[in-house]
Amino acid sequence: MKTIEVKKPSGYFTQIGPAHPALKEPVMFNLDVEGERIIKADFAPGMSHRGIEWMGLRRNCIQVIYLAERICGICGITHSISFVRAVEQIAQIQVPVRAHYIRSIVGELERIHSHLLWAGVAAHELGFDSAFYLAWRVRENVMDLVEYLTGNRVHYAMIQIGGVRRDITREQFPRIEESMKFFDNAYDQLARVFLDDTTVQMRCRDCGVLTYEEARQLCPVGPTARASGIKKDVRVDHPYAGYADLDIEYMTPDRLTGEVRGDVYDRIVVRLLEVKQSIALVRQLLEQMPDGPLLAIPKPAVLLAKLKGAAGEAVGRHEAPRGEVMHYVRLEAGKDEPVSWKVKASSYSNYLSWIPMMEGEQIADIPIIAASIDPCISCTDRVALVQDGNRRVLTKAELHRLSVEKTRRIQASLSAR
Amino acid sequence: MSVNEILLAAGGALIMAFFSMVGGLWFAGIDRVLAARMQARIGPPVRQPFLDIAKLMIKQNVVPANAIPWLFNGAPVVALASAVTILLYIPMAGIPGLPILQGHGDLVLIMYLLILPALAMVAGGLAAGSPYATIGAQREMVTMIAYELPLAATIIAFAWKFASLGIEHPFSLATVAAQPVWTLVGPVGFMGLLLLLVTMLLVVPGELGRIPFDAPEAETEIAGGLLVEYSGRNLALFTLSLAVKTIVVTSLIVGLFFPWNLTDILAVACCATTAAMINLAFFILKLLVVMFFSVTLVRISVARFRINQVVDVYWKILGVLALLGMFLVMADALF
Amino acid sequence: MSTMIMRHLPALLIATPLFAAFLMPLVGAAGRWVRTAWVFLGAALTATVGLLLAWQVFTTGPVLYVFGAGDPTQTLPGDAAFPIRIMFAVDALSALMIVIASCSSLAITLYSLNAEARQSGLETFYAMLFLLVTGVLGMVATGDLFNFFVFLEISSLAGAALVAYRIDEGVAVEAGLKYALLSTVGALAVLIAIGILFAQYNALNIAALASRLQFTVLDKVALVLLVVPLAMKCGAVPMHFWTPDSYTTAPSSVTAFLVVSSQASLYGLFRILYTLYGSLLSWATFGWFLIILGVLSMFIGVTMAIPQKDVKRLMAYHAVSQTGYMLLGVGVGLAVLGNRAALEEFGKTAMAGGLFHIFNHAMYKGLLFLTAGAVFYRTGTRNLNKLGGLGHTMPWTMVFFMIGALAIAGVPPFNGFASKLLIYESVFRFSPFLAVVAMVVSILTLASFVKVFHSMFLGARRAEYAAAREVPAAMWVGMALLAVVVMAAGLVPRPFIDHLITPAVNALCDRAGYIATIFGG
Amino acid sequence: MTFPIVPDLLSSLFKKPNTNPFPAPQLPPTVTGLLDEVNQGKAELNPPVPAPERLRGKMTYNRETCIGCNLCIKVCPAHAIEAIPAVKKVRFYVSQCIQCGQCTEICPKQCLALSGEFLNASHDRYDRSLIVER
Amino acid sequence: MKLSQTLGKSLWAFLFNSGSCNGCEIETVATVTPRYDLERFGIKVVGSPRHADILLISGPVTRKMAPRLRRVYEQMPDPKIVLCIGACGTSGGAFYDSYTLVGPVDQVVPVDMYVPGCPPRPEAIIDGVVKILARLEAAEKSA
Amino acid sequence: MKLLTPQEIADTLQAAAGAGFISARCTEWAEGAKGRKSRQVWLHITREALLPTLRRLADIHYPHVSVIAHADTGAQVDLMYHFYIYWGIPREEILVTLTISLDKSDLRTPTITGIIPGALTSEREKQEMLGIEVVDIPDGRRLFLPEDFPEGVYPWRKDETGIPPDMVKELWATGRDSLQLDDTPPAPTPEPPTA
Ligand code: SF4
Ligand code: SF4
Ligand code: SF4
Ligand code: SF4
Ligand code: SF4
Ligand code: SF4
Ligand code: SF4
Ligand code: SF4
Repeated sequence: MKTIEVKKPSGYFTQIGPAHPALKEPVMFNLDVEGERIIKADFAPGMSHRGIEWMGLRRNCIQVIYLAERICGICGITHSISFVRAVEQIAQIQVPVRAHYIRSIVGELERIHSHLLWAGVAAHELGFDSAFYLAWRVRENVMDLVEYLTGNRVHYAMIQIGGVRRDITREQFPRIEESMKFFDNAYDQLARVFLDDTTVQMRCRDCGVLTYEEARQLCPVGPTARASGIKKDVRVDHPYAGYADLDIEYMTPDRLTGEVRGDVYDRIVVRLLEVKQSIALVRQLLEQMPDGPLLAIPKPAVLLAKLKGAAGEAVGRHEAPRGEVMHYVRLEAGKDEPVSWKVKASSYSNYLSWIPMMEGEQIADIPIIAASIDPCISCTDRVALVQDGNRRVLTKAELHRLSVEKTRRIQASLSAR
Repeated sequence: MSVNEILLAAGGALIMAFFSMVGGLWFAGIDRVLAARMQARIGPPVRQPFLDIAKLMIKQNVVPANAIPWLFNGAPVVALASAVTILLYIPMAGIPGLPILQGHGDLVLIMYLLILPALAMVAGGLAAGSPYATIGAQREMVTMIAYELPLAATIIAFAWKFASLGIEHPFSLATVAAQPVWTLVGPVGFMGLLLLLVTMLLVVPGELGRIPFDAPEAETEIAGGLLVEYSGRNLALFTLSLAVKTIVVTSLIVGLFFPWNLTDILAVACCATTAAMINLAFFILKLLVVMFFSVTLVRISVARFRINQVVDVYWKILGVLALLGMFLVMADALF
Repeated sequence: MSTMIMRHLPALLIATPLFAAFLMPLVGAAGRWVRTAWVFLGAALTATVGLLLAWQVFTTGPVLYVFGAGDPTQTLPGDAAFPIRIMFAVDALSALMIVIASCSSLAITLYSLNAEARQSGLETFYAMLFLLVTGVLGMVATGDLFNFFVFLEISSLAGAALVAYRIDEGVAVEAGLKYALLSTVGALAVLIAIGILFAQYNALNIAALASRLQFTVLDKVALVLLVVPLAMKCGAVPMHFWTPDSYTTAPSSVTAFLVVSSQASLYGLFRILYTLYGSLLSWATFGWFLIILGVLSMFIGVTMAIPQKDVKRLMAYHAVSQTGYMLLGVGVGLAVLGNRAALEEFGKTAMAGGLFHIFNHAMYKGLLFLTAGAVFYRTGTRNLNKLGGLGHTMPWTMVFFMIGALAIAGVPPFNGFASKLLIYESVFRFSPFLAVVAMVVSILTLASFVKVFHSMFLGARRAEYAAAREVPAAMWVGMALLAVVVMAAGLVPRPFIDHLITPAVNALCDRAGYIATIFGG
Repeated sequence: MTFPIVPDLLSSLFKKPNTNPFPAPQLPPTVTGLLDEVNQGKAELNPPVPAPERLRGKMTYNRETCIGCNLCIKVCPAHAIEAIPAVKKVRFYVSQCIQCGQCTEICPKQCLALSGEFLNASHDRYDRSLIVER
Repeated sequence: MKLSQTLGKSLWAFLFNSGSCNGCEIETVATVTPRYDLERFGIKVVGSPRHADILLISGPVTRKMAPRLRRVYEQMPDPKIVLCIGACGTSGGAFYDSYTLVGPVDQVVPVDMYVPGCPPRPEAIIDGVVKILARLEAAEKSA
Repeated sequence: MKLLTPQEIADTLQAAAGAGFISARCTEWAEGAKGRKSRQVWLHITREALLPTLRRLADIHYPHVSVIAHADTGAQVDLMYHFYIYWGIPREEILVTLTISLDKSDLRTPTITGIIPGALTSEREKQEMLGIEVVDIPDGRRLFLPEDFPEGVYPWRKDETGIPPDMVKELWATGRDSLQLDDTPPAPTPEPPTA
């Protein structure tokens, strides 16, 4: 059928910043396409570069927690856990075990909500809105639970250096168990809708493949890596928080399908399996949670004083829904604010995998492939075929010049306002 | 045609245009409400499409700099006008005087007229000069090619059946209405017709650019595709033309496959006006049922196809099904 | 006077363009305006004569004309010795072809007045163009096989010269040579066939031959030698390979007329199958032969066309594809020629569709080539990848192109739809699958032209074509003329079918009638 | 070919929708008219999804007990608190507050709390209702 | 022109993320899902600014996104409405000072309604929309 | 595969770094009730020793590169290359950090993408954010910063090439200065309820 498609002359240059009514961090794709096929893919992130690390060097450690939380609104707890773990190691603060468990519980609830959110977005990218609505309808349950436990649906503000700020009390357990029951059922339904549907399979099987070898070299993390058969999961590899006491398994697609293909479908499989895994983990954590205090240093003012005296460097990590997040922190004595703070978000590690995934696929696959690593893209720049009529391939230098000019022009007009 | 006839036809066409737009929007509203309900939502009020059109009419009508204005603005008008025109050829519920252009066109003409609204959208999309719209227009063209095969096979199969029985005007819808095709075939032909029915039900979403065949408009891929640059009145006209087209294709299916009238089935005897009213109501009900199964239910229960999959589905699956159906209808004569 | 003219119309039909051609070098020396006036006059007169003759045929029946006889309408003396005189036998089919050639030649000549004005050597150009017209008119008007060969040669040589006319382009010369070579080889085959027939039956007159033919082995050889070159000349797959080259390199006005000349070959093909061999043939076999040629041409033509980057090359492949429709329609007619019921029920409709398509194709394809020429005239390129945004500056050309494109794609209410409708609605009775193929090819054609339309006319204005303007008046008129015919034949096809096509169909079926006309029976 | 969502869709047709009809199931003929009626007690709005006890909404501030120690300002990650040195009090900008609640924890006098009020939209981000001073 | 009569009953929304943390973006998307279902008010999320009546902006407007935000706003046909969702778009929120932010949103495009919160609950966003409708009606009455 | 202890790894890498070795330390950190420990190896080496050491590390187990962290220490910029080895073996993963210090007069470092292609993102970021030249980097374009971001300004540097104060926009201040607030304003008018 290829021959009678109405083809565009080959080699025209397209920029896609998917204008999604759906989510996430703006990213722009630069593509060479022939007809509907992608010859070469490149991307330009940084649309939402807010200079968070730089801001962090101007705030004290407690303020940085909330800044870290707002690196990403999907995992409201990931970055704060990572950051405080680094600080705790530097200041040698021993966190109460109960606090570790609470951190892990919230972390797993977050994984459930994030994976459901992702499933919905992926379905929406496929034009499968009923599945999107279904996933998000189910997700509201965990959102309610999280709000009930933390007081906010997104940025939980649960984490404090040296522990957690709010308890999960015995009275709250039944409500949690009720949700877990709900998700047991919901999982079956979601798995059927997402894994058995013919059209989903048509769109996702063997689309956007990342092989094991590519994955090893490009170092993606989380479900993106695991769907390609890379067994990597901070919760398993690296004993921390409540997870240190559990025996957790790597979730790879072969557990369900018996094979690893590394395609979009496998990424769906991995995430669904992880939802199920998270339900079990929450139950285990609740069961094993010891009593005890919540904070090593209950008074924030005292904590600030102690941190002022701490010095050294450390790395804090957490397995976010999208994979490993890691914060490198360096403190110096006598300073309220960190002297160095490097954030590595999960998508940061996963971006590069887009290139092998996209090349050779079709324009129509861009949204689902882009979404399959669960980045945070939401692009509002619309496809702009570059310049007069779409047939010129611009060189990189030209493109750069053009964009500089354009940005300047617009900014001039902005400042003139 | 005499002058009188022409005037009558013109008046009839205007009335038809009005009712088809109102009906089309009402259908669109029902479609949205049903879809919402199935997705466990309350959904908009049924009159929402009317409100949308009213809103679009007061909005600014932007013509992009790269567009060729008369083509860009003309395309929506052509789309709507041609969609309405098709209706003038389709008989409805055996109501006397309908279709207005009875005897002037037949199935093949309708099939080709069906191209026009889509073609107007393609022209408008291309005229917009925007890359998304261009991709969308190309995809629309490919989709049109794709569903043409099953559509053509179905129509030819019908005509063949009638012609082989020596019935005059095998391509006329009036012929089908007079003799429901199901009554003319044996079991083998019946199977064939079932296949053709399934095919046609799935040609509908393609004709209307609905999921899973909405690659030309795919919102998450190309942000509305064809229509990306349209706004205001032009967008309203395109929306209307799609609404009218919904009536057109569902009427076509009803006309081909379910031409029975309620009065005939129940053999009620009543005055002509009452009969017409009853039949019209029944006809609308049939349209709604067809729309529910071929548009609403389909569009919310599957994922969108890639454009090459659209072609594969229409040619390799539905095309083969339709040809098989045609073959069975032909083979039926041997038994 | 007027009766005099009416009596000698067939002679004038050839004489007018021939005269215009021969005096061209002389007139050309008299300056540009005189030359232009002469060309215009020649074209207008030729067209008038052609249309008058056709009118005469349609109103009063076939016209027979014998050059050199005391009474030019006198028929052959009984079964006298072989006729040496040139004899024209213009029946309704020929008349249809004459109408086509007249209309196109007028529009095209008008168009070329502006389009070619910038070239040198115009005298030769116009002389050749008139010769081409002469050849084509002769081919369709003659009732004599040898004359047919002669006119075929005339049109071929003039055609070759015109293809190679832009000598500055190396490819043009090559294409011209190719065209000449193929035509010559083809013509040679025709000549041999004629020789074979003459040797056996001592006759060259089609009617005479038809009445005497025994269908010996040699006759069969002759049949092949006639059919193959003519199929090639009309551009049917698998002998279509020459079309893209010649159609592309020739100046657009010439290309538009080459289409007509190809159709004259098609006419020859039909004449030979229906009239010359007629009842001797196994109709089903030859019908299927035409049908298969047709379906192949349709499908292969369109699939080859879609990826083309050169507008005219693309259009050339579409010409191949459209020829397929004509072959299909007429082929179905031929296949059921022996079955009177089927013939009446759908065979004649199919033939009408095929013949009507010949007419329509000449009009819209001519129009399309002219618009391509107009674009080339203003931009200097035919490359679709380089063109764009011309809709802003050449709106009329764009409209004409749209009309042509919608017509070739068979979109109602343009003329392509009218003839295709006849084909669809009859062919399906013969074999439903053929109708489905025909419909699908039609939509593919549409897709291809939408793409071309977009590439040439839409999109942002381009800096390199900022100077492009609408075409000059004569070109405009030439295109408008064809566009009007295209619209008219689409909006009200009935009169065209009733008065032009149906008589032609009847003439084609009525072999005995043709023979009788000539023998005055 | 399987379409596992279809049974769910069809059965939903006969179930109550999942939607919480806040503030009204669909748009009233006029919004202002409805609000007027609500004010006059003639109509009622549907409530939002019940907010949990811990919900962190709009700031409340007890100006009387505040001692102006400015500790809240030191930890506020959003620059939402402004000192009023003249009276040794503070002022909160609700449109800037990110509801982290850190200030309420550090405040030595417990004069701060986050209420459950969260419907704070306004056309002016410095609307008086969005500046908490007492 | 009966603005609110027609405009307010069929607001088509375009979502724009100007560099938010996604929190607000997600809560905005949540408003179209079954629990909240904005479509019952005739609000539909569209993929092209040309079709949009209301722009839902989240994020503090990064340097890279500012020109794009401006362009999207300009592409929207009149009349148009802007809703700014979340603390960081309203006033910077947690990102109150930076070298790469040019916000808040009202420094780039005019804003008609702010929804504070980090992020606001979906109902708070609905509340913002309803308040806009009320204002539209009020404006129409006074006109 | 025989798993090396952190100390053995440190020793092996020290040998690989040879003269480029500066210092090494191994740390542990336990969380949870069972006191299971996570382990880290920190190695300070010179720039020249980076590639040989990394190659040796890759021989032990193909490392997953996490990120290249940084710190501006005044006269120097420290780069911390964070790698994990023994990933995929429950609880055995070890974080290996190779620190190099670059003088501000000579901010150059070799690319490690030849060994681990996945480090590209981080290296591009170091170029634009710190003004470090990554020698032989396969793709040296900017990543996060806008195209029109001024040349020679590096956000993560704390010296004169860092962000100049006039580039910093105080978003919170927008419009606040124009507020007419006296210090004891009247009680806020209650918002008419919409809901
Ligand atoms: S994490 Fe990176 S991209 Fe995000 S704000 Fe910080 S420097 Fe920018
Ligand atoms: S990037 Fe990852 S860790 Fe950060 S917020 Fe998003 S999902 Fe969470
Ligand atoms: S990649 Fe992660 S941290 Fe970065 S913007 Fe996306 S969600 Fe936020
Ligand atoms: S709640 Fe947080 S953001 Fe709000 S004022 Fe208090 S410290 Fe600041
Ligand atoms: S911390 Fe409490 S007492 Fe101190 S200034 Fe803030 S509100 Fe007042
Ligand atoms: S004792 Fe507490 S309230 Fe008093 S000044 Fe110190 S920190 Fe502030
Ligand atoms: S203003 Fe708030 S909701 Fe809107 S984008 Fe910014 S942070 Fe997100
Ligand atoms: S207001 Fe808060 S939740 Fe919303 S985008 Fe900004 S930081 Fe994220």
